[in-house]
Amino acid sequence: MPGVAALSDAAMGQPSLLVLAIVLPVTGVLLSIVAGGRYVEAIAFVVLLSGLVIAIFIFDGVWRGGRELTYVVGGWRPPLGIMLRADGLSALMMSTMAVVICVVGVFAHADFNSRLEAAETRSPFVFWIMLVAVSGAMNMIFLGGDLFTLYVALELLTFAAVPLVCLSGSAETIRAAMRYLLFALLGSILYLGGTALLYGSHATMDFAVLSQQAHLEPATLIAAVLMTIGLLAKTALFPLHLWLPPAHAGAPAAASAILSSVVVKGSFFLVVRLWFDALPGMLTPAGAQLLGALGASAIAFGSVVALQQKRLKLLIAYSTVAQIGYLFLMFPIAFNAAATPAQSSEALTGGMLQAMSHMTAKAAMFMAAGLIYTALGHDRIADLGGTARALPMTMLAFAIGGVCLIGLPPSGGFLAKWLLMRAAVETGQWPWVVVMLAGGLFTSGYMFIVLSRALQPSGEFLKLGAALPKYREAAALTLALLSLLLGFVALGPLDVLQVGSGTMMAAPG
Amino acid sequence: MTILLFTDVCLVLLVLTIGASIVRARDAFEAAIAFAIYGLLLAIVWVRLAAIDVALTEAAIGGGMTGMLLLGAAARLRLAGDDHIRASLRVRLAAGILSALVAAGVAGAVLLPPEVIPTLAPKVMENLASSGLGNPVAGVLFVYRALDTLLEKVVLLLALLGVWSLAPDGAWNGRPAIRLYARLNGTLTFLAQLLPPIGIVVAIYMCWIGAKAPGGAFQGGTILAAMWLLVIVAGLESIPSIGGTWLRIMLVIGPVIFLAIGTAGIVLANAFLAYPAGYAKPLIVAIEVALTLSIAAAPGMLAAGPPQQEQRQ
Amino acid sequence: MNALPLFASCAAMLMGLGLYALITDPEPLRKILAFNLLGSGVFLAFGVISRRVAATEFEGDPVPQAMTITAIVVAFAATAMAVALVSRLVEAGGRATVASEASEEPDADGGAS
Amino acid sequence: MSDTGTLLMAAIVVPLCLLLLCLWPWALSRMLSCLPFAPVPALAAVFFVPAGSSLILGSPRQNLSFALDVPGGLLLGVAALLWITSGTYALSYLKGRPNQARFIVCWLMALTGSIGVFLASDMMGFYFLLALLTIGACGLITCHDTPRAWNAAAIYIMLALLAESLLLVAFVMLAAEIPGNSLLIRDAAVALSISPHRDLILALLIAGFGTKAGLVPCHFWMPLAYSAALTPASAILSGAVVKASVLGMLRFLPLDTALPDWGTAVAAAGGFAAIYGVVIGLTQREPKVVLAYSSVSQMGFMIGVIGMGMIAGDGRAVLATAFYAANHVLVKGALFLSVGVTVATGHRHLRWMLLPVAVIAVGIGGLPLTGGGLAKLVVGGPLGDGTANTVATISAIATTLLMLQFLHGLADSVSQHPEARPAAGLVWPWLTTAAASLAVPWALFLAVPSGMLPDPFAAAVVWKALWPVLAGAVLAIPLLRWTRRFGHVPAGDIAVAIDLLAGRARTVGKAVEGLDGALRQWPAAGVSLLALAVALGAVIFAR
Repeated sequence: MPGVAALSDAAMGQPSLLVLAIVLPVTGVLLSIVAGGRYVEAIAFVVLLSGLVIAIFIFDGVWRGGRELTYVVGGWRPPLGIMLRADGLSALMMSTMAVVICVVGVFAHADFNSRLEAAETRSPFVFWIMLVAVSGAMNMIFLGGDLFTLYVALELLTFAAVPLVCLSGSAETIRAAMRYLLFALLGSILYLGGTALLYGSHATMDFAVLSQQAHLEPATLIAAVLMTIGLLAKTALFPLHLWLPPAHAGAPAAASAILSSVVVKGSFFLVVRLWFDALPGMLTPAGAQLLGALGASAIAFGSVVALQQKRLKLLIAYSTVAQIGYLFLMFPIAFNAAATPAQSSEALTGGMLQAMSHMTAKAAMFMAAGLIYTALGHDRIADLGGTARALPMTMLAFAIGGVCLIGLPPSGGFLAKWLLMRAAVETGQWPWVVVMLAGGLFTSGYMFIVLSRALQPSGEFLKLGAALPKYREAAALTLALLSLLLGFVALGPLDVLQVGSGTMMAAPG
Repeated sequence: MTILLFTDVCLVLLVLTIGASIVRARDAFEAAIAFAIYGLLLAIVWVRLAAIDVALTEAAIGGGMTGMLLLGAAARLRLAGDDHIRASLRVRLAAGILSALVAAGVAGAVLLPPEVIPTLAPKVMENLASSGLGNPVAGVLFVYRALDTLLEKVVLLLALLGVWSLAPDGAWNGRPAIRLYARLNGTLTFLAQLLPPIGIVVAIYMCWIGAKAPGGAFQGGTILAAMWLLVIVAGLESIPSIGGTWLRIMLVIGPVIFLAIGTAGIVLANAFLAYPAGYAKPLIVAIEVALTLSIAAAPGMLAAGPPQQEQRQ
Repeated sequence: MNALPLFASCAAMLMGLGLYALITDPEPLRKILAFNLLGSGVFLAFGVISRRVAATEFEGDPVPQAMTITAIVVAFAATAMAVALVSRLVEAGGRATVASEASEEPDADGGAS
Repeated sequence: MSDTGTLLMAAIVVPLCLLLLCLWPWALSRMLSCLPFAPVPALAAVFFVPAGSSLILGSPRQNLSFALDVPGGLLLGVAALLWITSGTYALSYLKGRPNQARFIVCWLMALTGSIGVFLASDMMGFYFLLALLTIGACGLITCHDTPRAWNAAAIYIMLALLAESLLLVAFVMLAAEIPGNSLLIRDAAVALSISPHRDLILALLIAGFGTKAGLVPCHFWMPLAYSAALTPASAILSGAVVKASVLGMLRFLPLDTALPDWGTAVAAAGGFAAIYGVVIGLTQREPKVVLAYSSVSQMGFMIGVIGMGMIAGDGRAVLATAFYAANHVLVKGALFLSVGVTVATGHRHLRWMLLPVAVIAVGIGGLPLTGGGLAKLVVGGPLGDGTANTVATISAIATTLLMLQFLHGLADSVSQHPEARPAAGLVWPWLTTAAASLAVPWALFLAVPSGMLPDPFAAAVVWKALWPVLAGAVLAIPLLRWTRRFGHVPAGDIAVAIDLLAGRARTVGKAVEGLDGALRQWPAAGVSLLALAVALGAVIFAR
């Protein structure tokens, strides 16, 4: 009775769920290509919703079990084969991502309704398949335990993301997509070079095996540097952010939401995996300070340029540049010579929480911006007057997203900042504290500009281009509220981040 | 030994010269021609590195397909005639020095092997017998690291979708615009009639032999794709519309069967992508056959580009 | 004496060459060529690493070889997509360039998306 | 949960639930009439919950805890009273005005924050409610929708968030100092006095709370915000909202330990602000601005008292300051409400309006037997007899002057229509507040055991308080005329420097944007990528 066996497996949070999290989106992509046209949306919804259920089961399994779930693909253990792993980090990120992607899917229904027309049309077909592909690629990145498999997953992610950028087909977006693709390819080929060198020194690609074998040795360090730089290029950390603003601002709203909130986290997650899990103890404090300095410059540049923007979507895109900077502040804090394992793990927890908050908040903000664009026919900040009255739910979603980015309680952004700052204070690293605070002030600056424009009455009667379905506003608001309430994970699930986290974090927090 | 070393030195110098000429070439078209030659030379390097499977792949895909793709694009863009501003000397100097530094770092890492050379080769060989395969590379691709191979097929499909997504809105479900040479060149038509049967036989052989000797789904599929493109370019057969059911089925059949067998492994062999004892070889051959079909379709369509408005005739 | 260091240096030099061209060449199509050059350098590094085991009873390590095959296919897919983007950009009337749009007035394309 | 716990919880949860109900448009459209009732549970809690009771929400390890102590309860009670009367006042004030929905939402936000801050006993909760209070207050300032209001709101929110950032660092440092996982403010204050980073934390706390309390030189948001806000909003902003920072100082600063250096600095800053506020206020004409400058001065005075307490390590300063602040809550509230009433009054009826205003206003200067007189009496102990006492006397004289100036301005602002009468919905809440501002301090004075205080009826005591007021009144006649001629300092005095800074910042912003554009060129980005690779390699190899 295979069906029954699989069912009982699922109920118990068994490891085969890990495979299912990857097989399902792949099946969805293949099926969509054949079934085509009118069925892609339905297939996407089935896949994304089951993905959410699977992610929740995996999370539950990791949390309750208190240890990581592993699955040996093909029955061949590493180093020969490939192992999938779900530890606390991946389980929490996966669940957040699954929620975000589902809600964005609901939001996108109006823009990419594939059932309306009899014949298959371009943008719905591409959008839904790529959405499913993004979820599959991200699951692979979260669960993968093998550096080369992760290379393929990264490419999967890039190839799913690039068409999303130029979905509208205008010359402007195609140019943005080309910049994105070329720079991402440069990044991934450097990453690949790193994996080659690592294999040359250790004959394995598996994190766990590597973390036991890797020792200070030139080839390993060079490999790690190449991989890190490649991943930074794909994450668009300042000053490698050349592709991000045009790509994220030009895409359709639902696509921007996915690109900004989910896609950049893929390569970021691998940077974390690389230094925390695969090569623990290899990152020198000076190296970590360099990453932190880049993060700090990202915050400064991204925020100041965001303040100058005249268009809402570009402002949000630059805010992403700044927020990516925050993610890298955890490195100098965690890899400080003075940091105890507990403090390092506090910094890691803060950083990952920041990633999750940004995921939810930024998706909500892009969706809100998209709704404003749909309703007004433009997104010029100077002409937003009266929007708050016309679209209260949308503006509320935008504002709450902003509260999370600023880091006001009880949002996830606040908790993340609290944890990061606490670890920084305990290890005596003042500059990062100042950077975090200044970033928050800048963020509140551009949020205030947008909100004050939107709250002011419009000069003439505000003409709404299109009536917005309530469910779209609700989708944006849902994610915004999620980001606001993410601070409450401190009351419990936050501990899950400690589950199975690398050797470096061995000490209980 | 010394003669071999001498040829190696010559080979490397040639590769580097051609590589440099790609960079130095006056225009993209020249560079693309140089690249096609470069691809073939690289295949020889791979033979010298005793990696016949890679050499075949490099020749078929790295040199052949990619070269063709770039040549075609360069020819088309030549007419567009864009004037590009070159980077300033200072930037070029900085880029040159930094590239050299990075290359030196990589060279250092590759040139200084660890004292005990770590390898998985013994483990691969040890376990290869149980799968019934003779070719260790195929063993890695379809047994130990089958997940990579499966995902890579999906990557290929996504890239194809990405290319298609560039179609103008009205042209969805149209046919890719590929240049036809039928009237210009009678020999092409002749070749297109002569070569495919041979090509198909070679491809089937490649695919079959892949299990025990160098060769396999990729190389076989690429040859099929080349034959197919030849027939299309010669105007003997029209390129299918991207909405065609058969094309879509062709595209996914390989990954679907791969996935199906892999999923069946969860139940039958207790792990995803594991094969039941004793059935490994026939299953892998089945996967390879299906993949050959898909690979014939995917790179061919990738090379053909996005669909265009129906403008022929 | 074997030729392995030779190929190793060749791989590194190709990588350097590819990096340089990718950064300095303004033409997108030639950037794509440069990317392939860079890629082939990385693949050769895999090849050298695979060949290192020739000192023992094996011809070469099949694992890096298999990875190279996978990577070559991925690089081909990437090239195809990039080429399609460049071609489409030329057709759409935009200049085929990756130059930053910063020189243009950011407000000018307000209605573009 | 015990009854006291339920009541404590209701004090916070009721306004919070009303706030959440505003998400429902139907409820929002009917919410206005609920505003006066939202603070009622808080007032009830002050009466029925014994001091020292606490409430813990959440798991034992991670939680929010609330408690009612004497200074907190004192302020909570009067603040709740002001919230009730101002809410009632708002009912009729808002009729026919735009932006009602925004007003209601922000009002409830600020209310929740204001009540919560007085009750919060852990740092997380305190910070959260303070942030809620800030956002609500900022929204209240904008309700006029004039450029002036938005400008004021921008300045307010920036300063407030800056202050809160400083506080956040202080809280994080305190959390790191406290042994164990406790986040209780009580433990934080203990940890502070023995912390190796004591000076830094103290500086952060004083700067943070000081900015939020309008301590010079970060006072300029006050005149801008209070004059731009709607009248009931100004009343609660100046009355209830700023007191959160005074309470914050009382809670966090270690007043039981003598810290002469810090105490002198704080006392000097407070004393300077007490005089500075009055001096600038004298140059103002608009009644709301005059009141705002009086608030600057009064808040400075309270901070001065805290500083004196720090010098001596005198714990009595806590209760004394809380008492002074409580009096100020009602007095300032009543005065701001009177501005709205007067505007609607014709000069026929002006006399009856001005009389209670005059009594309360001059009371701030310390008129014996008023709340202000009692407050001065209570803080007399911590102030001592030295320089501080002199400053207090000068401040009392000057404040009397300022209040006469205010009355003058108020009389000028009457309705054009000589027969106009204000709506009863405005008058009654205002009169209630005015009455409370006279009666409640007496009740508190008698109810709260405040140690050995001199008899307020003793002749010497009365004279000591009376003569500065009389002096002020005498001086008023020539001086008010003189200041008229002296000229006019723009409201928010040093805020004009902000415009200058903004211009500079715009230039910097443009420069950064240009640099960003240059860095986003392909060759530049490529070179930075390689440079980063080399740099990262270098720092990783250099072990």
